[in-house]
Amino acid sequence: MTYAANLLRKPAIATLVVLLLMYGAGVLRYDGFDDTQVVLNIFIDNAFLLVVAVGMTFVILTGGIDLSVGAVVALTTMIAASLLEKHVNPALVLVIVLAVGAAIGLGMGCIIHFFDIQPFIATLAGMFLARGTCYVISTDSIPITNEWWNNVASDKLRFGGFHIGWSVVISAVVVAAAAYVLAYTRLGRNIYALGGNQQSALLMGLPVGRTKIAVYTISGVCSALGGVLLTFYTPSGYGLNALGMELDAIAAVVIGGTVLTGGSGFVLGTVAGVGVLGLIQTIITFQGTLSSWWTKIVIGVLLFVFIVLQRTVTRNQRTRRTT
Amino acid sequence: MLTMTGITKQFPGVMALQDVDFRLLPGEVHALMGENGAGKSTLIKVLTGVYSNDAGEIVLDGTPVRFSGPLQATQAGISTVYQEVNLVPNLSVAENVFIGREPRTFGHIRWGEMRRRAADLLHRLELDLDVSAPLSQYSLAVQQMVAIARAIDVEAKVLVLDEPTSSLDAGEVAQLFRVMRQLKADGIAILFVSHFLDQVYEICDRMTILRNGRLVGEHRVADLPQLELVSLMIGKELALLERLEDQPKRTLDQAEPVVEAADLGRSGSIAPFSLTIHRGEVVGLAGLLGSGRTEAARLFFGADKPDSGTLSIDGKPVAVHGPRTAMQHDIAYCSENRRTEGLVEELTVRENIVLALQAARGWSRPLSRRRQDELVGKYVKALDIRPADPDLPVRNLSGGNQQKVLLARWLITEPRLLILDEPTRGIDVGAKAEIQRLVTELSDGGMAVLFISAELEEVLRLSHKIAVLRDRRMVAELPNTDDVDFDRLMAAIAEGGGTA
Amino acid sequence: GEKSGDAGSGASGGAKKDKIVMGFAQVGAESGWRTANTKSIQDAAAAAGIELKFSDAQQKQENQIKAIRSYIAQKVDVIAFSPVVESGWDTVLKEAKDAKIPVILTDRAVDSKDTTLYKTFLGSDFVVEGKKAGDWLVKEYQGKTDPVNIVELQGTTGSAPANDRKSGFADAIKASPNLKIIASQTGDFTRAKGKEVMEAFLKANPKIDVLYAHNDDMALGAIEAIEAAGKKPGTDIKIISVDAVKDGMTALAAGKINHIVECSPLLGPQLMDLAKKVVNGESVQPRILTEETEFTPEQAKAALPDRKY
Amino acid sequence: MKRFVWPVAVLVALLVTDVYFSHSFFSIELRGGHLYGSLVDILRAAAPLALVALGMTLVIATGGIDLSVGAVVAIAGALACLHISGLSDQGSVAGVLVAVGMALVLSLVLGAWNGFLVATIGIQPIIATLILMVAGRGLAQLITDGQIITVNSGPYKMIGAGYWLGLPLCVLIAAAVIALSTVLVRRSALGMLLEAVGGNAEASRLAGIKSRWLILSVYVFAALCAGIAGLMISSNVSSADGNNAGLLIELDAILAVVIGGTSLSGGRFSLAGTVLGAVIIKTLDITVYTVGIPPEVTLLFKAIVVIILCLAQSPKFRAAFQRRRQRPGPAATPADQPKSEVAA
Ligand SMILES: Nc1ncnc2c1ncn2[C@@H]1O[C@H](COP(=O)(O)OP(=O)(O)OP(=O)(O)O)[C@@H](O)[C@H]1O
Ligand SMILES: Nc1ncnc2c1ncn2[C@@H]1O[C@H](COP(=O)(O)OP(=O)(O)OP(=O)(O)O)[C@@H](O)[C@H]1O
Ligand SMILES: [Mg+2]
Ligand SMILES: [Mg+2]
Repeated sequence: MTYAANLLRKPAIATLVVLLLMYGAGVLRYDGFDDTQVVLNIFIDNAFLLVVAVGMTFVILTGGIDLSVGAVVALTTMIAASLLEKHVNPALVLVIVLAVGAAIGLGMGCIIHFFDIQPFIATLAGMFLARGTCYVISTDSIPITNEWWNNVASDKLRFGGFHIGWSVVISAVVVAAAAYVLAYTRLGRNIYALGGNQQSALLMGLPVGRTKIAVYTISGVCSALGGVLLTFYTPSGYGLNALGMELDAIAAVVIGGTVLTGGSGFVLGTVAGVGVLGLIQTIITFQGTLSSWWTKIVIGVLLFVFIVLQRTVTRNQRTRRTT
Repeated sequence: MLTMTGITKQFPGVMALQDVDFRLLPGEVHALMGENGAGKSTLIKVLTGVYSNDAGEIVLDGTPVRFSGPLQATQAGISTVYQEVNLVPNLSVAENVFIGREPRTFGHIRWGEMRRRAADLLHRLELDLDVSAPLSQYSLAVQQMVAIARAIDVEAKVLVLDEPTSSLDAGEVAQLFRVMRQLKADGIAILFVSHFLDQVYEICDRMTILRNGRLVGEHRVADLPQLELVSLMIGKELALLERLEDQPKRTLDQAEPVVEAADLGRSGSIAPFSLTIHRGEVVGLAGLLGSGRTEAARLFFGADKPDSGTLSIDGKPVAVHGPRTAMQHDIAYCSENRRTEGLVEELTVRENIVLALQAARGWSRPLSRRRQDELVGKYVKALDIRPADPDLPVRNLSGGNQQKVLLARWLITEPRLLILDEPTRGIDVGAKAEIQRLVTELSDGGMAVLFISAELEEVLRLSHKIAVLRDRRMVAELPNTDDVDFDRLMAAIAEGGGTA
Repeated sequence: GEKSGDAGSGASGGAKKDKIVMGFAQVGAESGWRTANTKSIQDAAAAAGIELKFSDAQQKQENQIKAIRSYIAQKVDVIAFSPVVESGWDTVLKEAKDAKIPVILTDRAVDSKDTTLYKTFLGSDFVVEGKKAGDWLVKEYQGKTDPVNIVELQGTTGSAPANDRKSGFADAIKASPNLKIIASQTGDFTRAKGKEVMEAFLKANPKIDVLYAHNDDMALGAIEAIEAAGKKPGTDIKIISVDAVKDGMTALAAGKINHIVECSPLLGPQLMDLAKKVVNGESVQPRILTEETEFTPEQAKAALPDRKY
Repeated sequence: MKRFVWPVAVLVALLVTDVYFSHSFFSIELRGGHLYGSLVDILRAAAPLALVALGMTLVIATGGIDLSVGAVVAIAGALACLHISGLSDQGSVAGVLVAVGMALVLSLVLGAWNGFLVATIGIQPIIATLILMVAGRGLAQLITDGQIITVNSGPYKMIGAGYWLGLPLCVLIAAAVIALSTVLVRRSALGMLLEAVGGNAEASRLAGIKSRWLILSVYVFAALCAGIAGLMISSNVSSADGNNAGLLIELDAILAVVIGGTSLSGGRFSLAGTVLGAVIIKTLDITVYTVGIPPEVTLLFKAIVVIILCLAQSPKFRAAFQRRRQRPGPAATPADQPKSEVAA
């Protein structure tokens, strides 16, 4: 299949290869690193980031950027917690927060498209707005005590001595859906076209405006869903939650081989990118004795090693003339 | 079928269209003629809603329409190939053909069918491509064909082609015309823009002529002799063109070599070849689409790194590490793809023209404003770049004028070897004659020129020597003597063997 | 039932290993206070012969939870941590409880309803700190009825110390109608922000009598702003702050700050004592306050020489 | 200057708000031998941001971005303060000059590192600089040992908090750097070459521009600017805070660049616009304090101002707005000039 052959040449795969190398290094270096649960934990611990990063992938593929995701995650936890505190039906809460996420994304998408505002600035305003709304709701953290919610959160799906939570399942579904949408639907192809060259996409008669608005809406929904998963992980709402998560998400997407100017990249790469960030964190935890600033330095160094390895792998596989 | 009346469109500082009327009848091929910057592309963009008109009315099939963009225009049955190749390079060829109307079941794209249909469609245009490879891997000409394929596949009432043939060779053009005739027979109206008069006379039924944004006239092609058309287009008689037509073959006295390629090659792009270019010599490269002419030219300039052979300049082998080394040896390369490899669209005409010279001088030795004005002014005038305002962003210029800007960039560096890859692409008759005259003049003055053009006549007219490429391999080198003519050259290209 | 179970596991752990292993999940290194806190814990662990596994969460609750999970997996004897946030700990604390690993909270509380999830909470009470600051002010202006204009420099918006020090202070001065907070703004616990905000306060409010800063750093920044405005900190504008870091104490001794409520980061020794007790199954108080006090300029002069951080 | 009409209008609106809430907002007096007043505060606060944004502008012009400036700010301040705090005589001018020199040299090295990753290895700028953004903070804390290093040095304090001839020195330094770089960039061919690289990298390469060196040097320059800003910020409070100094300044700097009319996709840039953007951002901060907006709603307020600002700058928005006001007839639709946001 030529499609698969093409796929193998992508940086996303390179990231995956490097990820495996790094994992191997971890197994050699640390006791207990080879436990399958360690790998599962990476996905358990980063399910929310993965979902947010998948949304970000859509945006970045069009050549845009969404800085509001972290704030939307926080707002979601805040709204969910405060509504659950008032004994609103959890299902309804779920619908409400997803709708709020969608609305914020939609709003930003409209501003970006209709008024030709740079995505950076529009989504920065969105970030301020969402974060600000959190504080208006409350500056304190609100615990989530709803039984159904917490049951879903702590339910463990066990198989063969290992376990995962519902968040992992949800994030896996999101990844699969996103990969499908990007590869097999018109929206997905329009997104790539838009990232390839917006003006051409316009002249080819593609629905540029609709696509743009759609990606920000998708990102908003993903952020809200990520927020829900975060409340599964830390059952509370807090305005300072997910500070700087936008950067983690962008980093995951870009490490996964998606080009920031748009038009090229895969959801699979994003999964690998989140894996890289998660693995770095896991290595740090296993190392276990790093002081605070050495933690940061080591994260930086590991990031550097990853990127350079990935670069080397892709360079060897690069095709001839790309103009 | 389609009427446009009183169309007026003003850009800041330019009246691009003024009270233009236009009629398109069903089943006709209608040419839109005019010099560079006359307003042809603008009229098309007004029609398809890319630009909104300041005044005037568009009626399609009896109902007034006003499109908000190409999407609506396409839906209303107007399929368009815009002047610059407007495709997305990161997607595959198949997607570029079908995006927006992919074969689907319940929203699920059927990739297999899409690839198959794309391959079939391209086959109709005699193009055999790997349709799942990204478009960016193909040369501009191929991309142009893909754009055409995309447009003709639509169930359209009106097909608009803005300079589709500018980078195609004779065979491809013939192929395109066959398809156009077939569409015409199906009752589709075609709006065709080209600067090649022969093509217009071959395929078109009627024509509308624009000059400086105004309507000059509407004629049946059969009623209007070529020369009369040209004088209508430029507003005066054109003597120069005729003079060039019957220029005798050019000969060159033995001169010292400037650049010598010995077994120069790059795997995957062009097989090793040898070619010597002498002082004052014009070497033409001939070949079909994708035969490797551009590839060869890029190796001379160092745009791509050769992986075999040597390049000698003035008899001394040099390692060309990139464009800069080539430029240090006074080699200039005017790329065929002005949009992605040539111009910086955001910058002004002035900045685009001085860019290469400035880069060669280094950032710390800026050209004085006076010197800039002098150089830019000279070439704006010499090449008749319009509008003649050097401080306009280059993206606001018409396609042909952009091409002239790119040419000017390299002319002011006064190179010893000038590589011109399709320099006359999208340029009107007058300007084309001007450029051909310029090349002759420069080579008489001692400049060596490597000349690539899809127009064989042009290559024949200008070159002292012609190298023929085929399947990315240099197959022949012919001195352009009196016995070399169009047919002989075609034969060389087709059969791959030099008879010389 | 709980107690005996825990005691059993603790005893068996103690029997097998000669050294207690403690996992400590720190918030981060966001301030000098926090660094001193970390250092105190590391030093005290070494002194008490406890093996310390330390992790820095970079201010992220997720990371702290990850660290705690990893400590559970590594089967440490006791887990201690300073929660980034109050809420959202129930799940992971239950996991620790199921693994029979005792948990000690330091510095900040968690808001779990189920108090059996942790053994004890060692730390300051931010509300009390705010109250102490307010009480001092009320005493200072006792008997005076002239309006007193107070400006407040808050900590990071939404953080627990900021919320609590604000409310404690407001409670304390509620009864005195002449004490009035005329402006309150966040200075993010930093000197630079404290200075910037104070500069603006000074221009917008012609008469400022008192500055209440949620930490010393902001007060130190504000002092620079006050001096640049040609006023004398401590005299023209009275300054109260919280923390008692060394630089703050120096300013207090120099009379530039009038009063500091201590919030000590030196929890290490107390924590190690508690850890030993908890591991050995001894019962401990559910809430243990850090040993801390308040300082006047004179006391500051006296205490300054052996101030470590 | 027509393109600055809207940012200036927003700036004026903010200042008018300030005057409404604090009548003496515009008053500038001579106090203790130097200028004193809110407007002076704005300029002083804007000086380091303007510097950082200045460097950022050039980076963005080449189509890049630099997230590490905040970390560089912290590192520069930390190293300088560490050196000064170790001096036997903290007031010695020579010692302070050495400290400043060390800090700036280190900044240059860090900038070169970024530039190397982007230009030579070819890593996407956002990730390349993310590495230093994360590790650099750790480095700064390593230098300060996680503590706040307080210095008591008259000469050092001059940089960020001092006055010269009654004028704030940091503003003078920033103005000098800005003026110098404007001259350097606009009087030489540098500006045009940078715009060419950012506008169309491949075309620039084929035109013979040494884009690798240009890109490397803009990152070096950005780090140098951040270094100077770091010295100002730490000198202003006579202390170095490895964790908090310059925190999130990269966001403000990028915002200033965008407000100033430079597109994030590279190409055309405006240094004057960037400076204006930095002043607007700081005015916004000071307005928040002056008006007494509660911290909980500060972000909402900022969001509204940013939205107004970018809508006002959008030609499409203005067109739609004017059309509604004037006549409902057919006016220029915003479909004109399809502009590509994406650098090809
Ligand atoms: N977006 C724009 N902004 C400003 N002026 C423009 C713009 N597009 C075109 N123009 C101007 O409008 C005039 C007509 O240009 P147009 O592209 O229609 O010419 P054309 O007839 O297609 O020429 P060519 O044969 O060179 O393609 C030119 O003077 C051009 O500079
Ligand atoms: N008909 C074709 N089938 C498959 N690949 C093609 C075809 N035509 C061109 N290509 C591809 O395009 C690439 C570019 O070719 P190149 O630019 O050297 O062509 P050229 O001779 O300059 O022709 P032109 O400029 O007319 O397109 C070739 O390497 C080849 O891979
Ligand atoms: Mg045209
Ligand atoms: Mg070619």
